[in-house]
Parts: sequence; C-alpha cells; structure tokens
Amino acid sequence: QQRSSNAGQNAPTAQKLTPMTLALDWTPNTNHTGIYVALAQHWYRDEGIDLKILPYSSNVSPDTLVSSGKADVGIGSAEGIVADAATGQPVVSIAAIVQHNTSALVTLASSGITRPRDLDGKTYGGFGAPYEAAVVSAIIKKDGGKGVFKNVTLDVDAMEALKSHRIDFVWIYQGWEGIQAEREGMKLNTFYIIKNGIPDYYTPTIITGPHQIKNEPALLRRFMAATSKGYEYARTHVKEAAQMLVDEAPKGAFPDPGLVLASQQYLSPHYADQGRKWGLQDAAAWHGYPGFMLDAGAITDSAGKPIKNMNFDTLYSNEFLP
Amino acid sequence: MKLRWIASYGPAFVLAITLLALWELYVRAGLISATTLPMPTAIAQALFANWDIISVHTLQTLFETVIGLSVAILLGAGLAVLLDLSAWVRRAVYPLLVTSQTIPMVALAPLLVLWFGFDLGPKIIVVALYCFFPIAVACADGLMSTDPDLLKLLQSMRASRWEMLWLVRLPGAMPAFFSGLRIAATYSVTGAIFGEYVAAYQGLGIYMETSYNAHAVVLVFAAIVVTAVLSLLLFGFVSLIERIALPWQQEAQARFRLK
Amino acid sequence: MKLRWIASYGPAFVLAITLLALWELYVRAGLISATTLPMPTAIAQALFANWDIISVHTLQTLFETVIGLSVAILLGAGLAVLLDLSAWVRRAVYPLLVTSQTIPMVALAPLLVLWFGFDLGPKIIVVALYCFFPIAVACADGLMSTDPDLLKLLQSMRASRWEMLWLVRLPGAMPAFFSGLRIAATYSVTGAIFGEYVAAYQGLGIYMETSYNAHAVVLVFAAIVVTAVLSLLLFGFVSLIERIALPWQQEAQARFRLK
Amino acid sequence: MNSSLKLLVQGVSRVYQDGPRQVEALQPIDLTVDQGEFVTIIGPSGCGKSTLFNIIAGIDEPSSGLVAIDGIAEEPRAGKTGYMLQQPLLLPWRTVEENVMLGLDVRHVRRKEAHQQAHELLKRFGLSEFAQSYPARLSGGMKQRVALLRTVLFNHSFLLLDEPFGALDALTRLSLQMWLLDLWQSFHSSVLFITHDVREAILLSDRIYVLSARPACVRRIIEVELPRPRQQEHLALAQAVRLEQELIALLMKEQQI
Amino acid sequence: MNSSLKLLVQGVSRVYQDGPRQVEALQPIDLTVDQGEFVTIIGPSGCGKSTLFNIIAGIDEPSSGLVAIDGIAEEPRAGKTGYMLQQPLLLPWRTVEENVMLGLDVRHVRRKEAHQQAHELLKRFGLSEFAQSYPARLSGGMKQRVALLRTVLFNHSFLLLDEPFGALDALTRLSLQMWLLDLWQSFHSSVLFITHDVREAILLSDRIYVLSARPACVRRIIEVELPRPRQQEHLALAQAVRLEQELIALLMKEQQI
Ligand SMILES: Nc1ncnc2c1ncn2[C@@H]1O[C@H](COP(=O)(O)OP(=O)(O)OP(=O)(O)O)[C@@H](O)[C@H]1O
Ligand SMILES: Nc1ncnc2c1ncn2[C@@H]1O[C@H](COP(=O)(O)OP(=O)(O)OP(=O)(O)O)[C@@H](O)[C@H]1O
Ligand SMILES: Cc1ncc(C[n+]2csc(CCO)c2C)c(N)n1
Ligand SMILES: [Mg+2]
Ligand SMILES: [Mg+2]
Repeated sequence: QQRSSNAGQNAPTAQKLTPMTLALDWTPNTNHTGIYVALAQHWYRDEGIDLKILPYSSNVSPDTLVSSGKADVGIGSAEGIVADAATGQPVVSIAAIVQHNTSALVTLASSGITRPRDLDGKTYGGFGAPYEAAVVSAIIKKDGGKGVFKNVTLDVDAMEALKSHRIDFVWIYQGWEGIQAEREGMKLNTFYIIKNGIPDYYTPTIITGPHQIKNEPALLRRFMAATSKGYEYARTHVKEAAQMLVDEAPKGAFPDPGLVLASQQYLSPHYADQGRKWGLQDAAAWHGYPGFMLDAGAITDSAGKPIKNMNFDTLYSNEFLP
Repeated sequence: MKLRWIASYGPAFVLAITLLALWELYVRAGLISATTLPMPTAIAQALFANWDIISVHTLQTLFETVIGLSVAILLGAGLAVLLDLSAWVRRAVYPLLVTSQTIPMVALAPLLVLWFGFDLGPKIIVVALYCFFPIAVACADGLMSTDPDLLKLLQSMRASRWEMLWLVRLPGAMPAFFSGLRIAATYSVTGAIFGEYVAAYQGLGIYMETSYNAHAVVLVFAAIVVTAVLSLLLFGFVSLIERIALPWQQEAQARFRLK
Repeated sequence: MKLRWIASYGPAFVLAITLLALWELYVRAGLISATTLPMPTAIAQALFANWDIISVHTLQTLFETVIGLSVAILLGAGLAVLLDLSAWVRRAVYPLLVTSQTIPMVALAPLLVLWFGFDLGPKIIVVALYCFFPIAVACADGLMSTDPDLLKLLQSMRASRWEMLWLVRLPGAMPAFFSGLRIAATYSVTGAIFGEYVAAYQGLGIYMETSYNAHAVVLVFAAIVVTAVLSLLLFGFVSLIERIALPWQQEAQARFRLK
Repeated sequence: MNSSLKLLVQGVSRVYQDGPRQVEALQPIDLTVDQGEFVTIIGPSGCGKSTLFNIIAGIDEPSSGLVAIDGIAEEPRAGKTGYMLQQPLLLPWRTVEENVMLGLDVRHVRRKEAHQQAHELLKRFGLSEFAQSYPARLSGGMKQRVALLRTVLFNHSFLLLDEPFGALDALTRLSLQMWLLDLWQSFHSSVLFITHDVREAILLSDRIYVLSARPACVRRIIEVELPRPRQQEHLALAQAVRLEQELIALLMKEQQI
Repeated sequence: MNSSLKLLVQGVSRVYQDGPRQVEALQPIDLTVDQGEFVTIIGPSGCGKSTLFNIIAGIDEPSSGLVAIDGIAEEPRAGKTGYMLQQPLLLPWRTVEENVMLGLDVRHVRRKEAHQQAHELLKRFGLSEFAQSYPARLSGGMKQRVALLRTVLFNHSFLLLDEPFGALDALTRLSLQMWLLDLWQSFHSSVLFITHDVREAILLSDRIYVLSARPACVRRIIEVELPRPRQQEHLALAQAVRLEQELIALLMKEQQI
C-alpha cells in the first residue's frame, strides 16, 4: 500500500524525530481512534514526530499536564478549557474531535427516573471536574427542577457504580459508554445534554498550551496534519480503524473488541459533518455554551469567585489544521 | 515541668520555621512558579480565608478517622489476644496478617466503594486496615513478652488462665499497646483521606481532589497542612492518654533517665 | 533445620487454603457476582493466561521498588546518623520526620508527577518517602540504645568518636536496622504501585488501573496477588540477608530459645 | 507416711525434651522438710534446683516419683506453697502494697480485707513508708523484701525460696539474711531454700542438701547444729568454719565452669 | 611525689549536677596504689566507688583534687589503665578472640599481631577452646574471664576492676578469685579492685580502703597481712576471721537499705 507523504517534508531519519507527548482524558476509546490510526500508519513518524501517548491517570488531568508543559498536547473538552482559563491555567483547543456533543446524563431504566427534573435529590457520580455541578444543575433546572443533587467524585468506573446502585446517574459519551451499555444489555434512560437546553459545544477536543503554540507552531501543524489524516481515515474505514485502535492501544485495554467496532460504527459519522473537514471549530459554538455557563455563574476562579466575562476567541484555534 | 516540655520542642520549631522561610524565598525568587508550588504565606492565607469550608471537611475527616481508629483498636487488640492464644494460631494467622499489609490499598479501594458505597463504610474500612496492624503486632508482642517466670509465679498461686491475662499480661502489654496505637494514630488521618479520595461527598480528601481539579493548588496545600496538624494532634492525644492511664510508666522512665 | 523451617509455615498455609476455599465456595454459591469478586481459581487462571504481560509489568515494578528501597536505605541510615549526632539535632529533626509521615501521599502524588514527570522519578520518591521512616527510626534507636557503659569502656581506651561509631555503635545497630528494613521492604512494593497508579507507562499499578477500566476485575486481583507475593519475597530476602550478615544474632537467638 | 512432714519428695526425676535431645535434669531425688524446719539446697549452677522447685510448686510434673505436701500426694499442688522465684518479679504498675496483695487477689479475698492484711504486714516488717510507691522507686534489696512479703502473704506455712538474695550485693545480703530469719520465726514457716553461697546456707539452715552437677542427685545431707537464734558471729565458730571448708571442697568438685 | 607510686589520688571530690539538684558523690579522697600492689575498695552500694574509678580512668573529671598515674598528673589519663566495668560488656558480634583484641584495635595494632597476642593470652589462661565462639555461647563466669583478658591485653600494668565478680554465683566466684590472683601474679600488675564482699577483699588484697556511705570518704585503711600466695583456706585463719568481723561491723553501720 502506497503511503502519501506531505510535499516538502521528506521522510526524516529516525534520529531527527521530535518527541511529543499526548495526555489522554480517559482510557483509550474511540474518541482517540484517529490518533491510534496515525500511529499505526506511521503518519506521525512521517511528519518527523515520535509521539508518545501518556497513560490515562485519574489523578492528573490532561489540562494540567498540558498547561504545565508536561505534555505537548492532550484531549480535553470545551467546558474544561473554559474552567482552565478561569483559573489561570490556559489551554487552547486546536481541533474538535467530534463535531457535535454526544454526551448525556444516563440513569438505569429500572430507576424510574424518566426526565431530568427527577434527578433532584439523587446522587451523581462525577469525574471530579469543577464544572460538572453547574452543567448538571442547569439541565435539571431547565426541566423545572430545583437543580439540587448529591455529588460524589468517583475514582471508580462510573458505569460499574451505576450498576451497583451506589449512584443514580452519570455523565457519559454515548459513543463509548452508551454503546457499551447497549452491548451489555443494560437498559438506560438517556438525557442528551444538547437536547435538554444546553447549547451545543465541542467535546472532546484536542488541546495544547499557549507556550507550545508560541514556541513550536510548526511542530503542532505537523502533528495536526497526521492526526487529521488519522481521523479522516477513521471516518471512512470504520473496521480497519477500529482494528488499529485495538492493536495500538496497550494490551488488555479492550477485553471486548466487539465494543470497539460497534462504538466506531456509531462514532465515525460523528467525527465531522458531511462534506466538512474534520476538526474545524466555529465561533458560534465557542460563544454559545461558554456564554451560557458564564451567565449561569458556573465559572469560578481558583479562589471560588464567579467570573463574569472572558475572551472566548482565545480558547480555540483552527490555524493548525491542515 | 510543662515549660521544660514546651522548650524541648524549641529546636524543631526553629528548624521548621527556617525551612518554611527558605521555601518562601525560593518561590518568591521565581525559581518555581507559584501555581506549581504555592508559598507558605499564601497557603496560610488561603487556609484562613477558606476556613469555613475547610472546617466542615475537617470535621468529617476527623469523624471518619476516630471511628476507623476505634475499629482498628478493637480489631487489633482482638487479634493480639488471638495471636497470643497459642503458638499454632500464631503461626497460622501472623503470616496472613503480614500479607494483608502487602495488598495495595489503591487497588482495593475502588472495590471497597463498589461493595460498601460512598458513606462511612469504605473510609472506616480503609482506616481500620491501615491501623489495625501496628496495634495488633505491638499488642501481641506486649502480651508475649510477659516474663515467663511471672506466669510461673501465678501458676504456683493456682491462678486461672483468665486471671493471668487480667492481672499480669494485659496490664504489662499496655505500654506496647500504646506505642502501637501512637503509630496507628499517625497514619490514621492519611488513611481516611485516602478513603475519601476514592469516592466521598465530603471530607478533606474530596476537598483536595476538587481543589486540585479547580487548579487551586494552594487549597490542596492548605488541606495537607490541616491533615498534618490533625495527625500530630491525634498523636499527642494518644501520648496524653498514655501518661494519664499509665502513671507508673512515667516513674519508671524518670528513674531510667536519672541513671 | 530447613525442613523444620518449612513445617513452621504449615499452619499459615492450611489457614490460607481454607480461606481461599471458603471464598471460592461463597462466589460459586452465587452469594456475590463473579464480576464483582472473582473466584480464586479464576484469578489463578487469569494470572497464568496473562503471565507474559504481567511479568513485564512485574519487572518494572520490582525495578522501581529496588531502586526506591535503596534510596530509602541511604536516606534512612543517613538520617539515623544525623539524629544520633546530638540531642539537639534529634529534637529538631525528629518531629519533622514524624510530620513528614502525616502528609497524605494521595494528595502529593499528582504534584510529584507534575514536578518530576512520568518516568522513574516520582515512583522512586514515593517508595523512598514510604520506606525511609521505619529505617531511620529503627536505626537511630539502634544507635542510641548502645550500652553507655560500653562507650565508657571505649573512652577509657582513648577511642575516638569515630572509632566508637565504627567498632561499637554501628555493628550494634545492625539488628535494629534490619528490623526497620524488613518493615520497609513489606511496604515498598505497595509504594511503587501507588506511584504507578498516579501515572506511568508500565508497571503493576498501571496494569491494575487499565484492567480495572477494562472491567477485568479478575486481572486486578491477579495483579494484587503478584504484589503480595513480591512483597513477601522481598521480606524473605531481607531476612535471608540478615541471617547471612549477622551470624552471631542467630546464635544469640538459638541460645535464647534453649533457655 | 510421716504426718509431721511438711514436704516429702520421693524418687522424683525429670527429663526435658529439647527438640530431638533428651535432657536429664534430675536423677531420682529423695528429700524431706519437717514442720517449721529450714532446709537448704545447694548445688552448682544449672544442676536442676529450679526444676525441683517447679515440681514441688505444682508448675511442672515429675517424670517419675512422688511429691506430698502435708502428707497429701494428690494433685493439684499449686497454691499450697509460697513460691519465690530467682527475680523479685514485682508488677511495675502496682504499688508496693498492691504487689504484696497479689496473692490475695488471685485467691479472690475481698479488696478491703486484702488491703488491711497487706498494710499490717508492711508495717510489721518496716516497709509501710513505701506502701504507696511504685517498684521502680525501690532499690534491689527493697524489692526482694517486698517480694518476700508477697510470698509470705500468699502462703506462710510453706515457703519455697529460690536464691532470693543471689542478685544482691554482699552487704545488702547480710542484712536481708537476718531479716528473713526474723520473718521465718514470726510465722513458724517451713522453708525450702536454694543458694549458691555456702556461708548463707550454714547461717540459715537446720539441714543442707548438697546436689551434684546435672543431672542432680543428692551428694550429701548435712545437719547444721549451730545454736538458734542465729547470729552473724556464729559463722566464726570452729564448727561452722569446718562445715564451710567441707562444703566448699565438696562443691568445687561438682563445679564445671 | 613518690615515684614508686602507680597511682596517687589526692583530695579528689566530685559533685554531680542532677537537674537543679547538686549530688555530692565523693568527698575529698586520698588514696594510693604502689607498684605491683593489690588494693581493694569496699563500701556500701551507691557510695561513689564507680565515680572514683571513672575519674581515675579519665572518663570523668574530678570537681577538685589531683590524680597521678606513674607520677604524671597531666591529662589525658585515658588509655593508661585497663578498666573493667561492672558488666562483662562483650560485643556479641565479635568472637571471643576478637573481643579480647578490642583494645588492640583501638590502639591500631596490626591485625595479625593482635590476633597472635590474643591467641597466646587465651591459650595461657585456658580459654583457647572458646576462641572462635560468640559470647552468647558462654556462661556468666566465662564471660567475666574473657572481659578480664581483654582488659589485661589492653593494659596489664594497671588494672581497675569494678566489682568483676558481683554478678556471679558464689561458687563460680570462688574459682574466678583464684584465677585472678594467678593473672595478677603473672603480669606483676598493679590492681585497684572494687567489691562488696568482705571475704573477697580479704582473700585478694594487700590493702583495703573502707568507704563511707555517699558522699564517700575513707573510713578506714586496713593492711591485710596474710601470707602470699593466698589460698581459700587462709580465710579460716584467726587473723582473717577477726578482720572479717571488723569489716562487717564497720560496713553494717554505713549500710542504709
Ligand atoms: N524447658 C526446658 N527444656 C530443656 N532443658 C531445660 C528446660 N528448663 C531447664 N532446662 C535445663 O535443665 C537444667 C537445669 O535447669 P535449672 O534451671 O533447674 O537449674 P538450676 O540448678 O536452677 O540453675 P541456676 O543455679 O543457674 O538457677 C539446665 O541445664 C537447663 O538448661
Ligand atoms: N551522672 C550522674 N548524675 C547524677 N548523679 C549520679 C550520676 N552518676 C552517679 N550518680 C550518683 O552518684 C552516686 C554514686 O554513684 P556510683 O555509681 O559511683 O556508686 P557505686 O559506689 O559505684 O555504687 P554500686 O556499688 O551500686 O556500683 C549514686 O548515688 C548515683 O545515683
Ligand atoms: C469515554 C469517556 N467517558 C467519560 C469521560 C468523562 N467526561 C469528560 S468530559 C465529559 C462530557 C462533557 O464534556 C465526560 C463525560 C471521558 N472523558 N471519556
Ligand atoms: Mg535456678
Ligand atoms: Mg558501681
């Protein structure tokens, strides 16, 4: 199979590879497929990059690693980026991995919770991000509830906790946990975020830091060139891409490869809208949701004081996309 | 007496202040970013400014610690008496106790949460698992180090096994028990915080995690300070109880010092 | 001799097997779901089936443990000699060492990762922080418990301070050092795993986390088993070294047993 | 069986199992103590004296032979003697008075009564000043006195004293010897006493059993015919000096260091 | 200054500071040891005997007064005496031979030579059989012998022996006394010896200093005019018996238990 190589960039020899690190937001899943595809196809190497994927750690967020320079790039989300900006650890989104928000709050179907306002007084199992409470609360209020619930930060698998009835609802990506639940025959009630009064926004996204942008813009471009190729490939070669994810990820990460395929089948069409390049971000999305969050008083600085305004245009950039 | 006791901590105090000052200067000089490592003064400020919230979490953690430690005392003392029953039991149980200490809590904690929920349960279990071992070992050592001649003496008086335990062995094991308890107390708060870190509604552990996620490293440090102080207070409290409960120990030590 | 030594572990073995059998039956009887708590046989099977992967992680963890423990030995012994220098130093440093043990590692670990990256650094630091304390305390106790009359004897021979340390105090502190080291060794593997859990490319800690996220609880348990075995082996290894390094200790104990 | 005998030991032997090895600690031994008699056992270190005492006190069982106290050979013997071991064995968490009461506690004597008895005894033997002190405060000689009083309070009719003065310095020892004789006479006790010190044996005893090296057997029985009440000066009597030389010669032969 | 004196102690006193309290351990004391003389100090427990020894050995300084060894009063005194403390203080990790060598190690004598000297000494005094044993194996009497040999090997010209037989049983003590006399005579050592045992003092010494209770002062100086070499039997001589009674009477007055 003939590999395409970028014009003007001759395949560098092994010694000249620039090391790069990428911090994951979760254990490997189909949100990350494009990256693993590019790895499998040696597209990063072709760009002169030796990419190392840092293993996911529930103790250190990718935002922190990126803004502190311990990682060059990472996987984040719009609300995380807004919160980072508020607390003085700015990161920048340089590509939307999925074009529309597919995240949702879910409950067990057997719980009898059928609409968001029923979540009042229930227990939410979160992943410890500072913005969760605000978003969840807003959703409940939109449906006429009080927006009051119990918040537990879990260091354990949220779906396991849900199954064990220790918590009532969690926040997931439909394309991963949603599909996983379907395959396991778990019956869920799903409240999509964007169908419940929250403006659409990008999640997950690829992030980097202002330092990296200032110092290594060319490297970031090369990185995005390969990454973009990976996701474009994943849009069209569902099966192969899923297999590459399984092969490239650490051994044992996917005890059920069938899940990867099913998830990939769901997610590939969501990577980008028909006819649009992968990764592009619109100003509208970057104003709608963050504006809503600011208005709701959900964004606070590190001392806990609400922030009232913010320049959203510095939070994202399309300039590194090929 | 009291004054001399306070004075004896003088050097530690001086050294601590010196180290803190160096730290402050290091950060102020810009050798490390204040968001990575906040200055001591900033930590103190943050601690005072957020004391209303922190105090609530502190009380929760203290509550868990005290309950967990109580369970550990019961468990530890019970195991000590069990270990003491016979050499056979000892040889059977002791290696398993040591093994229990080699199980990484970090892997067990999530399972504990799934099995026992987010309430007090798992935290108490974690604290108890952390703390029972030094108590059991010290206490068993104390029981077993009873002078065998003393037991002979009681046997010659026709004392029952129970009377030997009650009159001679348990009182003799008290100093060992307290030194085990002191170690356990030092580690107990850390245990509770670890338990909270895995999943909790409230407590210093969860406060650290949320502060950390909100990039408020200074608050994480404030919570660390509270943890350390809490641990040291607990340590001191155990020592105080020991002084009150074992007045004779006091004299024996004073005598020893004189020599 | 050897045979008797093995036989002495018989009871522990029997008890362990019994407990495992009960556990197996409990799960088989369906009292708890096998995905929540896998059966011992399933764990053993998984361990063998995945040994190729697990062994790689195990080596990594062992490597970190050994380096961390070595650092802890140097640090602990160094601190012991420091503590031994004078009562003043002791009063200044000792409380700070105790305080260092009250800092919750769980809060410190993410910071360590930020400060020192993903490689060996943070793991070695975590292991060293876990382990230096028992070594330092035991070793300092050993140094300080030298019979003052023995020091008088050497003084009467006009021995220098250095000769006293070298001829009398250090050799006399060796048994205490080893008992501190044995405790440290027991906890060291857990420390390394904790360090890995926070962030690592390889090692049993990260393997546990990945397995856990992949809902392969049985592999988590397999890794726990490996951890426990590793810790016990390290414990045994230290005991072995002690036997070889301190033959006189042996005799003193044998004599004691006879009495 | 002679009913005036306080203690009758007949053919008592003891073999220890030390791992695979058999340690013979006592060869068959015969020994008697009359009512009110002061009998001393003397023998080289490790010959089996404490072993014999343990058997008499009911802590240990003989491998063969018979032990009868007050003519009763049936079990249990425990509780029938006031046994004092080689060390004082005071409980550091009990005051002197409470230590003296220990035996009464084991016997479930009511606390108030026990206190009173202990108090009286301490007063009578000049220790009431220390009644409320902890043992850590006491000198070695003091501790031995307290231990002796504890033994006497538990059972003064028959005392087994295992080298009670062995750890004391020579001078303290002298004064305690006289104190013991005083105690013995006030209570009309029967005493079986162990010592390594030939002069101590002569000063205190009515009769001396000389034991051989391990496994112990009785080498010689010596009647001490010095006047009572004994004085330190009696040791200078020609008879005592002769006895002393004889005993030392006998024991030096047994001694292997 | 008399140059034939091994030791001259003149007006030596010592006051301890125990917290706020002043403890007077020694009143001004005068004492001498001639070349080759065996001098014994006897006195009640805690009177200050070890304190005096520490001062002579150069471990402690007197509060007032002068100490001269071989006529030299200048510092340091450490290293000029073979000091044996109350316990054997053997190092459990060294074999008997290595323990005997300890003093030579401190003096940086070459290893081979040290080994040879230790070996010879052990052989001469009948301990070569135990040369390679660890101390844990030895009986109490054995340990004291080894400790004595270590002291002698470090410095045999002047021995300070602080109650070397205090912890031994009466029989073992008898044989070690004769062994010590043998050692003393082979090396022509000067010896200053502490004991609580009046008979031991009489058996061994040329001269006896009797000290008072704390703070110690010299109560009496007694010349022992028994024939040399001494025998156990000499103690039965009328002269010895009279001395004994006299000493006991003297000491009993000082003794407060
Ligand atoms: N439980 C035991 N097992 C094996 N041997 C023992 C045991 N107890 C004592 N012995 C041995 O039996 C012998 C006699 O011991 P015992 O204590 O009766 O001697 P003793 O005459 O009291 O000595 P001492 O004068 O030192 O007190 C010793 O050699 C001892 O080692
Ligand atoms: N460092 C010290 N500080 C205060 N007092 C001390 C100190 N050392 C000894 N003493 C006191 O000085 C007195 C004499 O002690 P020393 O050890 O010289 O007596 P001793 O005659 O050797 O007694 P023994 O016969 O018991 O060995 C004792 O009362 C002791 O308590
Ligand atoms: C597979 C996967 N599942 C859950 C999360 C946690 N998470 C982080 S942000 C977000 C939604 C809102 O942006 C969610 C659910 C994740 N990162 N990846
Ligand atoms: Mg005995
Ligand atoms: Mg002394």
